[in-house]
Amino acid sequence: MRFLAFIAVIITGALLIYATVDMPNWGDPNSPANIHVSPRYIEKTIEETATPNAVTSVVADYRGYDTMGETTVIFTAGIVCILLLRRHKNDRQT
Amino acid sequence: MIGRLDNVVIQTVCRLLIPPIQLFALYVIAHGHYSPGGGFQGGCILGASFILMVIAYDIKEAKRMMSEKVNTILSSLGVIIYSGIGVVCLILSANYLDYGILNKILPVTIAEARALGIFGVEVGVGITVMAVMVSIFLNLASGGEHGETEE
Amino acid sequence: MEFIIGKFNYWVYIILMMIGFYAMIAKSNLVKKLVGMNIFQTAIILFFISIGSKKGVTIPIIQEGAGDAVNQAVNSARYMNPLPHVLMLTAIVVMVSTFGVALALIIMIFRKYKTLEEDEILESLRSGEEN
Amino acid sequence: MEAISSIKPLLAVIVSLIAAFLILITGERARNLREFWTILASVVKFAIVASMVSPILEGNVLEYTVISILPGLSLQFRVDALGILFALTASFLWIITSFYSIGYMRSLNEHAQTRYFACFAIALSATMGVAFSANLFTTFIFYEIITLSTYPLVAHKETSEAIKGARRYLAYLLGTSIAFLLLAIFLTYNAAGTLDFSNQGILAGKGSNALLTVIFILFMAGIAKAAMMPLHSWLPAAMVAPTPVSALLHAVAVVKVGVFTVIRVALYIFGIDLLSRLGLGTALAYFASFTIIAASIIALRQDNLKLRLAYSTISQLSYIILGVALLTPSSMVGGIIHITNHAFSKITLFFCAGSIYCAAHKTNISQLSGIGKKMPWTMTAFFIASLSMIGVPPAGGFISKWYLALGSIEAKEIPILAVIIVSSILNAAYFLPITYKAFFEKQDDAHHEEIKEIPMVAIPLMITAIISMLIGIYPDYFLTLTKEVIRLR
Amino acid sequence: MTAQAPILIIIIPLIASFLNVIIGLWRKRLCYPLVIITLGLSVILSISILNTVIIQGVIHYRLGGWEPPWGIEYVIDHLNAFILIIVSFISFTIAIYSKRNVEQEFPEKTVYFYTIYLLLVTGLLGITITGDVFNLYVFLEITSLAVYALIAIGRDKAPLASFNYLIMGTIGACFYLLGVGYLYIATGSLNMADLGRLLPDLYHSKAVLVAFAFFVVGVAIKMALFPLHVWLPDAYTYAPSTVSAFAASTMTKVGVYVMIRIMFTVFEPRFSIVMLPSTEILGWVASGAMIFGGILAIAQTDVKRMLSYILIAEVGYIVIGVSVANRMGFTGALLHILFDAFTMACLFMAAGAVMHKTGETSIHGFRRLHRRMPLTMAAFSIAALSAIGVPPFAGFFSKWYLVLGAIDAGKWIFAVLLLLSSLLIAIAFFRVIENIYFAPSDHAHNGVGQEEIVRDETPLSMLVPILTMAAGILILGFFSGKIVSAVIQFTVPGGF
Repeated sequence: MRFLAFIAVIITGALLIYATVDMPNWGDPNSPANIHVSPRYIEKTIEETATPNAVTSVVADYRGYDTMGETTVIFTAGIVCILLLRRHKNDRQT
Repeated sequence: MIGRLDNVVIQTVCRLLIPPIQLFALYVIAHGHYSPGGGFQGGCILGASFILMVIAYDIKEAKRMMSEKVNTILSSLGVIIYSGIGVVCLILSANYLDYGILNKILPVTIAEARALGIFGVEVGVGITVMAVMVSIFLNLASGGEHGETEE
Repeated sequence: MEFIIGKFNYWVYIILMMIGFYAMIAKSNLVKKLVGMNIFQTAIILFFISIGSKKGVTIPIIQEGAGDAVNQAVNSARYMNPLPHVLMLTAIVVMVSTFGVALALIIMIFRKYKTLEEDEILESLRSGEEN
Repeated sequence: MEAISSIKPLLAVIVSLIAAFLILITGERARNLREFWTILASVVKFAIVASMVSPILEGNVLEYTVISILPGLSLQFRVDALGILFALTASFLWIITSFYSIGYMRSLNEHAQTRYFACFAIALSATMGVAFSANLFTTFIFYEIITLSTYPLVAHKETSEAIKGARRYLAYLLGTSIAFLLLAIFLTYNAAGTLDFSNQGILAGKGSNALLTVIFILFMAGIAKAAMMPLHSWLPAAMVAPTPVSALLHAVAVVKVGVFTVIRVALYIFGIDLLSRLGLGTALAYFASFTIIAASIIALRQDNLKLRLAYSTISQLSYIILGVALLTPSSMVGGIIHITNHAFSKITLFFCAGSIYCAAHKTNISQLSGIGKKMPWTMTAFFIASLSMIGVPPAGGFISKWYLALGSIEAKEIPILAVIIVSSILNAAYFLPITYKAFFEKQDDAHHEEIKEIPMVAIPLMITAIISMLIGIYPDYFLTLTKEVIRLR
Repeated sequence: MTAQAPILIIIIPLIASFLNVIIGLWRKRLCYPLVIITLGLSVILSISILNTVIIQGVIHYRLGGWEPPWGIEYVIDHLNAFILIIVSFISFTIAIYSKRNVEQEFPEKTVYFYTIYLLLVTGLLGITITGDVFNLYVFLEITSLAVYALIAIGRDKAPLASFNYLIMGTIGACFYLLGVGYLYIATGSLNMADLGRLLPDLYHSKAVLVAFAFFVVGVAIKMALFPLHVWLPDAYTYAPSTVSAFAASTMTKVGVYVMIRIMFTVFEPRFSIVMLPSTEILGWVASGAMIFGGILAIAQTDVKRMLSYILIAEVGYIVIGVSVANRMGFTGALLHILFDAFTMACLFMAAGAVMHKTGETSIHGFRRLHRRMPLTMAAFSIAALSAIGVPPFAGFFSKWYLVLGAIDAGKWIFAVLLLLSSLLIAIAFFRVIENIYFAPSDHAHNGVGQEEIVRDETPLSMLVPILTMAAGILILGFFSGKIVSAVIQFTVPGGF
């Protein structure tokens, strides 16, 4: 088991290292991630949402639907904990 | 699990600390537009203040202030606020969560309407996060013992 | 050499992630598995955040014309990329929720078997089947 | 020959399905009503089938497409002479068998009769489906339905050996059909691009000889219902079923469906020319003749009456395959008409076995001494039927054997002729002693329990016996149908 | 109305689940009707969506009114609409079924159970409908959390099984997230269509390659593709009947859907098939799943466990259909998604009904049940025959397509393995069916013996869904031709 796990870890790590070859350096301002979609958020956030904090405007407006989903995740977690842990009189006696 | 520990120092310090913590939490939620912050962060801080109280006093105390039922209602209330705002946009014949349309019912420009929408959403998120944090903590800490058995 | 230095953020996250991954699948103590899970997810978050960074820029809170001169051109090169932060905000929340659920499960398991060592649990199960 | 579009084939299939449904909802509460459904369905079905004969005799075919399931592959019926011959036999015998099985089941007051009659009806409609199907796809669907619907009938007694028998039955039929037949169908579809039956065959020139040979072997292995050795042992195992089941299904419907499918594949998928070019016909013929002899020899050594009949069935089925495999006109006539002949005479024999079991609760031949005096009608019918089996004129079996012999001479396969003669002798060797025992041997054991024939059981078997004799005397009706099959080629 | 249908189908169950908690605190009895109404609505909506797609073609819905790739967008083509209908219909049927099961197994948790159930359905629908890779991740997590919980409230070993599932599932989700990250770092976009436009220039980048690998592995864990299936048997064996029925029939299918999306929408067939041997590998893995699942199914003594292994084999079938990468095979895969959803729902629901009545699901416990609950057992047998692939039941027709697909691709070995595993599954099922109908009863066997067994049929609220599924299996097969020509033929990716 442990050996298998070790093999799996090694393989995954090797894959990741292999992938880094083609990745932009750290903090490279011209990496595709930084030039394709995100500039619009920074440039338009004030005139479109009147919110200087780009993160907030993206979280709650541009990608607000994701945020609703994640709030739902939290809600789910809360309900799940109640569902799983709540004990009741009948099964306390058992 | 968490028994009652009668330590005057801790309790007094907490009494002093908790109000500013909660005030700060509200500030973080409200000021998310202009500074780092927002619903999650503020909600977490708010929840933390309650958790601090639970640690300082004990679970009975905490439940007097925030019962399980209230917790559950709050946690769903927050999400309902969020999705409700979206539904309002739907009713105003825009797409879901398209806050811009809110300027039909509010005397503001589209951009400001969006800002308001963001604020409302953040509040909803904050409520849910706070309530869920507390309820998860209470459930885990007490192994579900404290939950009042609903009829 | 530049290859090593220029991409050190990836090295860090890969190492962290491998540690967590190994703990997740190899450890027999359930809580250790969870700790591994946290390290694993944190590594991913680190990775995402490091994507968004640019050399010598500030956080994405626009200073130009807050309020008065709205339509003043904003130079996106001066600010960080907000999108990864947003994604990770979501991912962190998901992670916390998963962690809470996992802890709840662990409490259930502990109630049932009075232990959190996987092999001991399996042992008790086997003995349970025998009699 | 033109194709007339007609819904009759569909009706012929549907009617007994409806009957099965009605039987199920009627259930044990109103037994007479339930039996009435069976009778009604059988009569209606026979009427529908009979009404389709005349257009066929005029050289037409009836067609009906139910629903197109895959592009170029549809659930489709086409009624031609071969199909109508088979359908006519099966549906007529169903009427008689229904009366018989009502008498049988009630006299033994068997359990789960509702399930029994329902499954019976479903099996019959599936038989019609195979008889009328226009392509291999439809054939396969109904082929499997027969397997599934007869499985409960074989396991009917629910004793451990009944379950074992049913398990073997299912393993052979379902296993071979999924593993070999389905694969063969896929290969055919891949090679020919269609599965419709055509008089010239669809595989001619559609693949290398090796491939076609493989396909043919897969088909022959896949159609285990034809009970060719070595895939025959499900049939004796299925004899644990109640006698009417063995009579109609394992002497007529199921096994004949197997043979029928073999004929369809041989004549309408491969086609005579291809088979003779590949020399597969002759090979099949010799394979069949091996089965004929071997099965007869095994039959000699069986003491259980039904088992002996089962092995005789195995050998007689191979007559039909032999006749088709010789690929000469008269041999084919012999083979195809043997479907009818064997059906009538073999069902008579099984009826007799059942009647003996009902009246005297005897299953073994060694116990039958002197039973002829107590059950004269039954044993007379038995005698007539066995004459037809052996092929003594004027009984029906003579016709088919005559044509088979002619065919073997036409095909210049003298060994086959020898096989036919030898097997006839063997038939005599395992049938006549039974009659002799029944009539001319004194019953050794002293105690004489009261044995009397049950009319509800005895009358049907008289009818079938007489008919099997009549076919021999006036063979023209069936011969014309059979000749129709040949003429179309 | 129809213009907003894509979002309504998500938020109606979602908001209903929020309200459900509050209503539940007030009147517990109202939860069940609320769930039924909600899911009924989502069924209607999904049908109208499919209708719109068939008439007008692909639907684009911009959330928050932001145009992609900046905002999140819903893209609904024939494939989504097809899966949507399956998920919503199955969830609706099983919700009806759940009533008695919940009352029996955990009466005090009704409210929270239904809340989580609605969230689970929402998550699956959200996964199916979205056109944004990260949004898909969020809904994936909603689904996962919900199903962990629902499994954990099951029978004896359930919490442990659920925990293992949680560990495996988190690994899968994290791998998926990594894949998203690598695609983002390579292209800077998260929108599926946009990615589809940007990626072809980058197919030789190692990052994209690794991203693909992580996507496939992550999704394979989620859909329990052999050999990553280890979490499934325990989880589905000990879960409550309702949950195992729902999860078995829909979750694996949605997993397959995500894989198809990734392989043929985000990436092009050119990449997934030609440049990488991914389909080749998937094919072999899947055939391993078929054989392995069949063999282990024979080895089981508990029916629910046996069904879980058969489910693994069925996933193998679907993946084979995708992996042979031609029109026939793909059509077969989608047909099998539909038919297998029905079959698995019917089988697990019937097993749950037996659980409800007799309290156990061991094969021995099925003895002579055809007298006690004839209709349920008839449905079970029909579904079993369909799973084996015997005509005229639905499973036969999809397998027909699958085998033809394998043959068209020249993969004879796959065709043979398909038939072989059908035989294995047949053996597994007839062990049960024999027990149901012909097992010698314990007392003297004289035709009167079994009459003592009183008829004691499953309660109606459970029976109706089971029979609905069985009827679907009986009928749908004959209309597979129509289904293909109406919907499925448009889902086949270009280049096949």
